[in-house]
Amino acid sequence: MRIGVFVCHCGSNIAGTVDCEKVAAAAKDFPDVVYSDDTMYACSEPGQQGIIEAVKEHKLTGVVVASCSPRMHEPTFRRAVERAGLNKYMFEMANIREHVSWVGKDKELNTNKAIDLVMIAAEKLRRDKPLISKKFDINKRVLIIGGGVAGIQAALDCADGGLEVVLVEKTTSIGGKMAKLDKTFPTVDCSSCVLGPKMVDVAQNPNITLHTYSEIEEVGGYVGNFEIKVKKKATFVDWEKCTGCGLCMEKCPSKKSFDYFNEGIGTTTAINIPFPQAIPKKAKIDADFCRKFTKGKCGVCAKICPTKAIDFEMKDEIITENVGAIITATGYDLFDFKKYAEYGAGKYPDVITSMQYERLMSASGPTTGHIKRPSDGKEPKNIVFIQCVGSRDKSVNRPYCSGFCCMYTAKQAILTKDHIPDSQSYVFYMDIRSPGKSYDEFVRRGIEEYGTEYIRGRVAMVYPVGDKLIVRGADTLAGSQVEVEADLVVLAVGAESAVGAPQLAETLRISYDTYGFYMESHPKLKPVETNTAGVYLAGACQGPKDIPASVGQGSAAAAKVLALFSKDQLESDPQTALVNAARCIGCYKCVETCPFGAIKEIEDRFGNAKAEVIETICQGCGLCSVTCPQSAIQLQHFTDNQILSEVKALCPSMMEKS
Amino acid sequence: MPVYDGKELRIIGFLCNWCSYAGADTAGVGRFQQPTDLRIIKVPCSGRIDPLFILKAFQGGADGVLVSGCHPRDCHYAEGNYYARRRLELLKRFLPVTGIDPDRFEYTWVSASEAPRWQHVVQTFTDRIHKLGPSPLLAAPLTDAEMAKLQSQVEAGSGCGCHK
Amino acid sequence: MLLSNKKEVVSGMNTYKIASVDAAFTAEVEERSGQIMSQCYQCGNCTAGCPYTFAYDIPVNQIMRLIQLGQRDTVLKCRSLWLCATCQSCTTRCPNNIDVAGVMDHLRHMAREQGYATEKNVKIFVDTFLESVEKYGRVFEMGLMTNYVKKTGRFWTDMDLAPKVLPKGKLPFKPHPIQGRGKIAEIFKRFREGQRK
Amino acid sequence: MTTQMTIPYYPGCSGKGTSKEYDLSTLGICEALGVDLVEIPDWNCCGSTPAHTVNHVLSCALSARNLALVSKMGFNEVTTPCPSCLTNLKVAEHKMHKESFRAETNALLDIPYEDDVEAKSVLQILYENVGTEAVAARVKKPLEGLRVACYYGCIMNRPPEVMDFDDPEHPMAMDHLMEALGAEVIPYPLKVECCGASYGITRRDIVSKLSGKLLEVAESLGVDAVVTACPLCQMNLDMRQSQINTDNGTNYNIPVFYFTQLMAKAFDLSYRIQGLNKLIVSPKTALARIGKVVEKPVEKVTEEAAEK
Ligand SMILES: Cc1cc2nc3c(=O)[nH]c(=O)nc-3n(C[C@H](O)[C@H](O)[C@H](O)COP(=O)(O)OP(=O)(O)OC[C@H]3O[C@@H](n4cnc5c(N)ncnc54)[C@H](O)[C@@H]3O)c2cc1C
Ligand SMILES: Cc1cc2nc3c(=O)[nH]c(=O)nc-3n(C[C@H](O)[C@H](O)[C@H](O)COP(=O)(O)OP(=O)(O)OC[C@H]3O[C@@H](n4cnc5c(N)ncnc54)[C@H](O)[C@@H]3O)c2cc1C
Ligand code: SF4
Ligand code: SF4
Ligand code: SF4
Ligand code: SF4
Ligand code: SF4
Ligand code: SF4
Ligand code: SF4
Ligand code: SF4
Repeated sequence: MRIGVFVCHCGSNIAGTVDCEKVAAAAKDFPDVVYSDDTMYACSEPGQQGIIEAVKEHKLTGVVVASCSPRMHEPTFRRAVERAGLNKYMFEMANIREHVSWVGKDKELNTNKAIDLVMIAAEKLRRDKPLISKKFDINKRVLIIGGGVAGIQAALDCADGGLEVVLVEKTTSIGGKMAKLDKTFPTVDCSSCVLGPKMVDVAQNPNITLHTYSEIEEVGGYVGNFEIKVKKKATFVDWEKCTGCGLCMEKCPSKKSFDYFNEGIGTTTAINIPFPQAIPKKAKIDADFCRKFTKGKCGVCAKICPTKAIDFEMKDEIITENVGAIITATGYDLFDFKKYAEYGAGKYPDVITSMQYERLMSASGPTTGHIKRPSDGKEPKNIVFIQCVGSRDKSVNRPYCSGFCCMYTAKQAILTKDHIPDSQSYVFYMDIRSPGKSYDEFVRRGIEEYGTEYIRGRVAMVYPVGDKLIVRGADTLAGSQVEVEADLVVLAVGAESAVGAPQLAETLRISYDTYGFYMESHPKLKPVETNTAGVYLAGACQGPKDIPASVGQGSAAAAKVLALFSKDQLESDPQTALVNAARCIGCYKCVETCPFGAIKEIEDRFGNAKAEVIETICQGCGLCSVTCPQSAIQLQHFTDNQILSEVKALCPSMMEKS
Repeated sequence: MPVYDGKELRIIGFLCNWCSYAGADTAGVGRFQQPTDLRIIKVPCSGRIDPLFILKAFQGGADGVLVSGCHPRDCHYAEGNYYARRRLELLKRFLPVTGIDPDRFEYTWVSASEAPRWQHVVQTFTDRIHKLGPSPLLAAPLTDAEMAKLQSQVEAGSGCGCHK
Repeated sequence: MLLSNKKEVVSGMNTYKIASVDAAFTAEVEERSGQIMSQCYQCGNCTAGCPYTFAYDIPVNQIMRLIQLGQRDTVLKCRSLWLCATCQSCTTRCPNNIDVAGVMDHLRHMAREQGYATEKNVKIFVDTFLESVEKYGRVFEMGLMTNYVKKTGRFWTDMDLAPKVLPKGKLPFKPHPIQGRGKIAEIFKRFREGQRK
Repeated sequence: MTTQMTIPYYPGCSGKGTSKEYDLSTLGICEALGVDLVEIPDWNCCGSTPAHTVNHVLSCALSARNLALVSKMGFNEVTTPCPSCLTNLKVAEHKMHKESFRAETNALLDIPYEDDVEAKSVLQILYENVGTEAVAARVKKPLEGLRVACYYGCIMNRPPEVMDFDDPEHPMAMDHLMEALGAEVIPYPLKVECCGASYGITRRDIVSKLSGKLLEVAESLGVDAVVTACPLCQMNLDMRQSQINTDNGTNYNIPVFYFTQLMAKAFDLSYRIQGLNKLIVSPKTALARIGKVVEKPVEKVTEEAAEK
């Protein structure tokens, strides 16, 4: 074998703390290494060209690049190696940047470590074999989970691109948080005027299949061929028959049901359509409040319904959808404000959340857009907004900034002045975060034209005296304590990951961070991809995001899926398990172990029991290799031999013996 | 950040590609400084790690072996790390039989986002190995025959969940 | 409507020289209190909740800031230190879980060690209280008052209360020393010896 | 339905002086409820706030001596009515988990403190070990008609990591006990605000301002009385009420009870145990309300609204 080694400087990123020339020189003495050099930027066009030329000139049969993490540039170099005429698996990478130069300052120690890492890469490469990918057909349908604005955008873009779309939404209507908003920053246009038409488009687009009040139960398969089990939860109304006439809502006697859409401001009926613009506009019975379910008698809706749509016997139903790609757009949820006992949250009725305030301002809300405070229905004059409630607060385990609350508060203060001209808004803030196009100008307008009073400091407590709420905070710029007598206190509650987000991530086999937000494949270069092929992200499920950013990501994810589906076939990853039939004794321990059911029980032509791997299903985890008592099933590119060669390279005494 | 200047020990890490290797990358990107002793071998999944690899490493004179994978429930391959956990727990209990101090071996879970945690793991494990000093086995490494015997013992372990 | 805004006019700004940053002071406060000063992001919650802000010369969040800036003298000479009642409002509500009340306590210790006492009467009261404990093992409230008045040379401000309180028999005129009072005196003695070392 | 338990008792210095009635009523009601309080023999002063503002080792040594005495009695629990004493006992216990600190502290003591002794307030014992049901069962003369605000003081529940009892912002234990007596509890928003502590002597202006605020809000709620669990709070609000009135130009006349006094009253224990004659602001008018249920004026509105 003829190995070439290329050691990258990455400008000063590596060369700053690693002696790259020395590493290259040391590599010259490794077995089979016939060429070794250092290079300024290996991934740049001249860098790659240098590798290709060296392969040709020195008749190299394998290449080691010592540079950044393979998670960054392995595909880049594999392509380069392929262009040089080699099989792309005759390539190994030594990570001397993320694992060496960036985490240690001692140049000598770093250099030694880099040499070791190059050595194990070269040793493994000596045992690498060319692998050939197989092609397989893809199912050009896409599943989108979550029908907020991000999911809606992704669905429409995919459908426009000619794909069949399956949109699964947990609640009975699509629209997400945006459907609840009154007006949106920075243009202050009416939320439902912007979103409404898009929702209707979803309903009317023949390429989109909508499953609302549904959740993902199970995900099987792999990129190109996923098999999804969707649970359609029982609504107790036959949606084929329901016309959304709303007669049932008028007559239902259970009028004190919790109104989720209105965030508990006001109540609704047990059978309800959450809001007039709901898509689909269908009724659902809330069994927690329906008298038929809680007390065993009523059935008024069943009698009144002109289409006889009510079905108290309805059961959850599981359906199967086959798709080739998945976009998750499950959004976010809001911090439970009751954790702020010092603000009397959940205790004093006039201390409310920002989302409740949106509903109070909305023309379609329970007060038809008249701002009335919950306690006595009076119009508030002094309104205090408290920022960073459940954000940037380590004591409640939410150290991150929720990103959009500064902006929506600026908006809410401006709208408050529009609604109640003789009102005064106060905003207690720590920093104003408004880094978007026209955003800061918007905040300034609130201050300069609408007279919003910004007070720099947190609030320590809120307490009622008479029918007022005393807000006691600090003005750190003036260096003093400050008290405001408020009629209404609005808490800018932060965003947290959607309820059930970690469980869904586990079902999808994607990663999530400590707070339940989904992990992108690379924070800068792959912001909508995940580490699982064929699964993409859009919107606030990846981290708090406002509407423009969520929509942008929805479109980006759709573009990714369209690009994926632009080919008719995909190449399978050949790093799969392979059975050496001669050693296999047919014990089928591997079959039991494989989490993906990728191993078949077969008989060879003598009728002996053997195992066989279905390449397109095998995910390459290697569990079977460890299980097999005969070492008969080996994960290609990560065989026992290959891994042990790396171990040996690091252990001198073994080197001596072998 | 103490770096063990001039007297590095031989520590081998087996890291799964999806969580811990990515976590070590994230630590690099965040410049979370670490002692330099550790050398990382990438495997697709912690479930790919055969206890044999670890024994071989010790046999070859490694002073410490660290395994790190995805948190339970967070495995890219659904359940690989459950297998890993069973096997590695068993190995840990078997190590004394081999004369290897079980403190020289550790397995842990670090996700792709947990850069500070990775730094902490590397720091504390390296500290621990330095407290134990160089592996005494270097003087008299196990023979391959002894090795084979040991491996069969591990495999035959009563109620061994790892090779079910 | 802003109800109360303590200082009508914010007292003029001072110039502090970056060169005067005494990192050793910051480190000492961190070491003694076990709190990490850089974690304070100056949200002002401590000041907002502190019932004594109105009486402080420097609000507590600014004390935290001045520690970050290593302003030893300004901090140790401020009157606020002597007025903090350890009510724990700041500690309970700090979003960064900083034990602010604990920091104030440690600053008081440091101020005392350096001989600062900007609220003299508070210091005298504390000293008198502890003398009483040292002497009798328990506080002798009547004696405490008398000694305090003696030391401050101030007329007893609570004289108006005397006719109301005394007949209730709640203030014994004689101390109730404990049998082990020698032991308490020894605690103080050993403590002082330890301090000297 | 009485709980039988024995627990060492630390009365605190003020219990033997300015808060005598707290001490007496505590002992009285505990006996009535089957809780046997055994005073720690030869206990010493915990040093209150002055000690810990001077030095933590000294302060903890004073409390550790008391804890060691409890150990010597063969107990691992102690109770005290006073929140200030409670804090010192708990902090000493808490800090001495650290080896070096423990060694430093024990070096000041004759008998080192080596065990773990948990301190609990009398309020906590009554609420958790006895329970509101047993309290209600013992009531002979319910306090119906008496409208009270429960005021806990700043350090009874804070910081929560150390005190580890009840909600640090809206504690409810005393409220529930008062309800068990039949009293009408008006939610009091300043339950944990500081009253001015011991600055009455050195900085009377501070106490007048802070305690004045407490009385102002209590009066605005239309309560008949304030109920406390802290000798210092009680003293500031009761004994200094006339000073507060002078300094602030107000005219409050709100009696301030220890919660144990009202329990003794409802249990119909002896006058000596109730100790009502020790109060400075006369409780006569307030107590006359008992039995006369009146309409609620203010609170009703918001509660109904909350339901909506
Ligand atoms: C008070 C307030 C005011 C705001 N005002 C503005 C503004 O003026 N301008 C602006 O740009 N932004 C504003 N925002 C931010 C805005 O709400 C978000 O940017 C936007 O909603 C994000 O869209 P999304 O689709 O990612 O998530 P979401 O709107 O949260 O939608 C997610 C959807 O997924 C569904 N879902 C969740 N989990 C599952 C599951 N497991 N299976 C199936 N479905 C699931 C949910 O039911 C929901 O329908 C505001 C936010 C708040 C709190
Ligand atoms: C000092 C500094 C530090 C930064 N650090 C970071 C950081 O650490 N992390 C981060 O995320 N972001 C950072 N940024 C921001 C980052 O630079 C931008 O986000 C990013 O470069 C935007 O990429 P772009 O492709 O949109 O624009 P650009 O990088 O500006 O690329 C536009 C390209 O178009 C070309 N072009 C312009 N006009 C024409 C024309 N008429 N015809 C043809 N070609 C044209 C230009 O020559 C240029 O090559 C930093 C910015 C600055 C100023
Ligand atoms: S290959 Fe990696 S290390 Fe080298 S220049 Fe490119 S990014 Fe940097
Ligand atoms: S369930 Fe019947 S009554 Fe109700 S909206 Fe549907 S069609 Fe109308
Ligand atoms: S059966 Fe249930 S949903 Fe229907 S009208 Fe009666 S209460 Fe309402
Ligand atoms: S966006 Fe503003 S209000 Fe929201 S968490 Fe960030 S700083 Fe706080
Ligand atoms: S475990 Fe090994 S021997 Fe057994 S069936 Fe599978 S491949 Fe064959
Ligand atoms: S590597 Fe083995 S266990 Fe893993 S998916 Fe492939 S066949 Fe199944
Ligand atoms: S509350 Fe905490 S973070 Fe905020 S200013 Fe005070 S000490 Fe700093
Ligand atoms: S502990 Fe001291 S500084 Fe903190 S709030 Fe109370 S009085 Fe103010």
